Amino acid sequence: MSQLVYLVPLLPLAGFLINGLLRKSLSKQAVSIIGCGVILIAFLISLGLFFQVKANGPIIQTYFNFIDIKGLNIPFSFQVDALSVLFMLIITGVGFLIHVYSTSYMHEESTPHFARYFSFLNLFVFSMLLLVMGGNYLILFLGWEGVGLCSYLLIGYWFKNTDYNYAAKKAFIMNRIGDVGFLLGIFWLVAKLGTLTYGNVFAAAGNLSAVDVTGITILLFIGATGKSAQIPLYTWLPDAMAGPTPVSALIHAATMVTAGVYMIARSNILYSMSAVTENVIAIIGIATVLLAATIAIKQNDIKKVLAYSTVSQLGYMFLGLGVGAYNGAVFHVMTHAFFKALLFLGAGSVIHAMGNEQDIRKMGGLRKYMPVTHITFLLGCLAISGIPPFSGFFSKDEILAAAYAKNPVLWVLGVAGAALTAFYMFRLYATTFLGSFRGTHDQEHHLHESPAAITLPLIALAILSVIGGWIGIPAVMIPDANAFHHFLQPVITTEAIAEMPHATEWLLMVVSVAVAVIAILIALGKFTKRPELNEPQGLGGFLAHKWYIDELYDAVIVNPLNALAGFFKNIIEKSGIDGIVNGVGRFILYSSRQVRLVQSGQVGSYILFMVLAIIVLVLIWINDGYIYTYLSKIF
Amino acid sequence: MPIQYYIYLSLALFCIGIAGVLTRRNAIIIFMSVELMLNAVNLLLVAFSKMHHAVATAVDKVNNVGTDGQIFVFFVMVVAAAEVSVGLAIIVMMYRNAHSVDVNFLNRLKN
Amino acid sequence: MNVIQVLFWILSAMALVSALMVLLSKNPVHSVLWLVAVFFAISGHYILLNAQFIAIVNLIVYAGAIMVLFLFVIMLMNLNKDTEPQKNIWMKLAGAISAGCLLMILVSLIKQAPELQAKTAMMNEGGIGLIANLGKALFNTYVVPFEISSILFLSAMVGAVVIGKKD
Amino acid sequence: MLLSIDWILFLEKLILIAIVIFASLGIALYTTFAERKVAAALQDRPGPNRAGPFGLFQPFADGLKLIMKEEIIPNTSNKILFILGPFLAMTAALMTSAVIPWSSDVHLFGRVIPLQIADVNIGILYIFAVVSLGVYGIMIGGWASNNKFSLMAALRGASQAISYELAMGLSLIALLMTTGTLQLGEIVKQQMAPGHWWNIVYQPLGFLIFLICAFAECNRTPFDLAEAENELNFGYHQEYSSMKLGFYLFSEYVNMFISSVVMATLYFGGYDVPFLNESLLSPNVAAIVGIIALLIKVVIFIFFFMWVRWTIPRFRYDQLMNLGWKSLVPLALFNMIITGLFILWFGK
Repeated sequence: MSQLVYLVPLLPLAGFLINGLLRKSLSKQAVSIIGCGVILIAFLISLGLFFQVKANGPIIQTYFNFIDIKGLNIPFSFQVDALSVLFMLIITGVGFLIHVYSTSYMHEESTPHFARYFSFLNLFVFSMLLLVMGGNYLILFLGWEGVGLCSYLLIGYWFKNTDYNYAAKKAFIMNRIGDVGFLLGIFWLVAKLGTLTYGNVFAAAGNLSAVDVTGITILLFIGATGKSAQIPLYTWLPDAMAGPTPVSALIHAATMVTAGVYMIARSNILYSMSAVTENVIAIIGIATVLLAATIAIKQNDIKKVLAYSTVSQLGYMFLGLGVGAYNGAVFHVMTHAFFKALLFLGAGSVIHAMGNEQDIRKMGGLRKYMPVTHITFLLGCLAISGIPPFSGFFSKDEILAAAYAKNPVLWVLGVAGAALTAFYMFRLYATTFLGSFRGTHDQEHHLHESPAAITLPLIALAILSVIGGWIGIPAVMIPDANAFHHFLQPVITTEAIAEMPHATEWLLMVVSVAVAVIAILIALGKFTKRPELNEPQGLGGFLAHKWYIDELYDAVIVNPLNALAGFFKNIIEKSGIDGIVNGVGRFILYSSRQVRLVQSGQVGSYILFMVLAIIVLVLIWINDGYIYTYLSKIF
Repeated sequence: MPIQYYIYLSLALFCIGIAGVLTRRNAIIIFMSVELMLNAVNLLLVAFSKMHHAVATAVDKVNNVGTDGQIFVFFVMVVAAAEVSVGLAIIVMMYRNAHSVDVNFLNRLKN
Repeated sequence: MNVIQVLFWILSAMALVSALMVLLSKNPVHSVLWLVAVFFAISGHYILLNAQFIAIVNLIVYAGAIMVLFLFVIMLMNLNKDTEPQKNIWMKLAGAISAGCLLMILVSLIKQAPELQAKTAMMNEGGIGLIANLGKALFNTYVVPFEISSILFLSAMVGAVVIGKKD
Repeated sequence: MLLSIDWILFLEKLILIAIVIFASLGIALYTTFAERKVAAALQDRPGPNRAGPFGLFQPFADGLKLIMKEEIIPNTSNKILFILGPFLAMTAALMTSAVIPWSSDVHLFGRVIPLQIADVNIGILYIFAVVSLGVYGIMIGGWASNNKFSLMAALRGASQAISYELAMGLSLIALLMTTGTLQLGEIVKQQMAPGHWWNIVYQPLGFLIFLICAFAECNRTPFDLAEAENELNFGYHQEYSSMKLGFYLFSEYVNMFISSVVMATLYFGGYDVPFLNESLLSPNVAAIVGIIALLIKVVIFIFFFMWVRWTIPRFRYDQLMNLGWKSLVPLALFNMIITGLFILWFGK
């Protein structure tokens, strides 16, 4: 099995090349089969690898020397251990479902664009696989950049729409800002340790000084904030809704945004060495949870709500990373992948049925038109809200417990976030599926349940959302039932959560579930009959405008930069540099016009000058001794 | 004969050639002045060749020291002849076009 | 003062006077003839230096061929005193003065040169100027330049024909 | 001793020069007479026969007539050059005789006197140089006349001379390759040596080329383009009169004489008498025999010159140039190569 490791990323790459290069000649069927098939095969191989890793431990495959210079050897190698095989399963599994879903969702595109879409999707999966399978930070960085590129390509998939292009550019640039930090972190590592291979880095991590560790981890974390949409670099993610809905699902659930979590979980040895960084991560994580949750409350675009919920859930993951609950964070990645993919695909199904309408105020009562979508969506909502026994409960609970152990304030804020989560999710659910239909008659007539290619992935994801959490049942419920912890044991060696009395733990669970249930009930009661149709005012307006963060960024960063650039362009460039350049030209022109008078074109005068020059040179030559002494007196 | 005398003679002829180039406008005369300068140099070469030969002869009765100088003179003549043939052809063309051999007519590159 | 020295001074005077006359003649044909006289004088010097081959080649090439060409061209163009272009007096003066300056400087330079003190040129003896010696040197050491110079001649000939051809 | 000159040698050479010049002029004088006689004979008429026995004094009468004529110098001409022209022509014609070995040495007053003014070691080149200077007389005379016919004739004459000089030089190179020396005295001695034939045997083609070129250099028919009466009135000396015209005409005959001497010397053994061992005679007798032998050869050549003149018509100018550049020069080159190959193969 371990010989097939390279096939896992290679198959999506092959799919990308085939679909991309032959997009004009392949039929939609062929494209679909190739696009989905390669992912399915990759998934099956990953499954095989999973069992092998489970049985025999990590597989490290080195193929060739990627960079081999004096003092630095970076091999091109894949490291398939518990952490990466988990991510591989999520990526290929959820990715496969999204592919299948896409075959139906994108069916209205013309064939070349359809093929282009699938080739990008395959490339996305390939990059993400490269990211998680890479045996060192450089391969990880390659995948890291690859997903950035693919997000740009996919967000701007409908490139004829200028706004979408802006959204794509925004995502790309935001990512670039984070990548700079990441790259600097890598450089720092190379400078201090001379290696990027995980095993060597972690083995030598003890030699690093406190400043180095803090610096490196903070820089890597900056990269993670960009990729995983944390404060302050999260604003691209909601705008990334410009892409097709399955792309959103892929970005939000399975791939890109979890890259930061993966990277930090992978580097847990480094991060656990720096308390400062952990605190920073925890604070930023909880701040992101609350900020995104509050914004989500007042959003009316179905995908925007889900987008902010993603940001918020990512905040939970980072909270978990910050408080040292690496298992919990990775666990949450997995469960989140299931229910967030489910929610996005469900939203896609709704949008599809509504004829590309995304505003929830124009929906309502869809329950009776789209039963499958409704049920699966409800399950997803319950899962994300942390209601037992759905998957979200277990993962979120683990993080919150760890947060409590670290600092009760974090727990309180986390529970508040959970309440907000439950509230906005059921606001979304109630407004969309309950009550009466508020759309146009035409839309009502058009409403229908989606085809099997859409509903089957929904059902599959719903099942996973329900049962996905059961592999990580906390010890307090059933002792030693936490298979997840056992599995990740070899990778995450630094899990350091203070043991709590069981009573405390039970209490925490009950409180959080109770708060969530109360929030759900409030939301259902409030929005089932009287959905919020008016433009929100006051605090609500503030939230609806996303805390005016985009405007703040515009005012603080973008506009000054524009002004500065304008200043350089109009003043420095025009008057200064152009002035110098043109001045040089003018000076040359003027002086040559003057000097030209010497060049009379008359041979005689030339020869006269030549003879005079010879005379002067000979004089200098004769008297060079005097001239040297004279010049040496002057200088 | 002291070598300086030959040098002075050659220098005088050479500077007369330069003066000719500088003071005349007739292209042919200028050309002739150049030939005069070449001949001054030839004379100097031969004189130097004999000077070196004299020095070497004082040591060794049979020797070929100084041959090079005269060979150079020969090559200077070769080049001069080639130069004259082409140069005069150019002057003839110039005269055909400008009806003058005044070098100041050749200032059309000025503008 | 032996006969060689007398001849040296006579030939030198002849060369210098003729050279000056080349400049001072208003008529280009006179200039040519004076230049031929200069070449004769220089050939005389070569004979004094026992460089007979150079002497006779100087006559054949310069006096017999090159100057005839000059004369030809001048006669074809019918140049004479009246068609002679004149420089303005200041330019002439500047040219003459700068040439004189150059001469002065170079002479002073030679006067100082220590390498040249007490060196003499061998007069009327020494075999290197004879045709046999030069021929041996020319066809052994300098055979490649010699052949190249023949190519040069050929190309000059072709060039002259091409330039001078009426089109 | 003043200037440390060998005065006796000086005197000896001076006398020899005087003899050669006067002999040349005398022979040239009678060549004019001979020409008229030959022409007459070829045209089947008596020719000049009034002055003296058989008209032998005719040349003196002609000379006297030329001297007595009015000296006309055109008003617009360049007077100095007008006078210089015939002078140069005559000088160039006479200068060639300086290197000719007239005969073997004579023993007089206890001295061995070579009958050669200067046996320079570059004799042939000297001849060549002087011949190349001969054009100055024609050109200057023609130009100074300030007459367009004169000028045209002068230019024709000069370009003809320059063109044929080339072929002449190339044919001489072939000769030099066989002799291995440039000294005329040495060349003659080689031909006199037993077991060695005259150079004409080794260089027949070279001699032919040289002969044709000699005709051209002397401006003799069929190459007398410079004085083509029907085209250029009278040629480059049409403005001349009196003795200056005489000089020009005379220099032509002197040239003819010298050319004949040179040809005899180079190709026909000079003063060598065939099938006679001169070393058996006493030196003075041998010298006299030699001089007579040379003169006989020269007379034959001069007769040949005249014979051709009155037999063959004049070339057209383009024919002349074509002959020179397209036939004689390649032929001379060919001759040179052949000679070189022979020397290479037979190691001669």
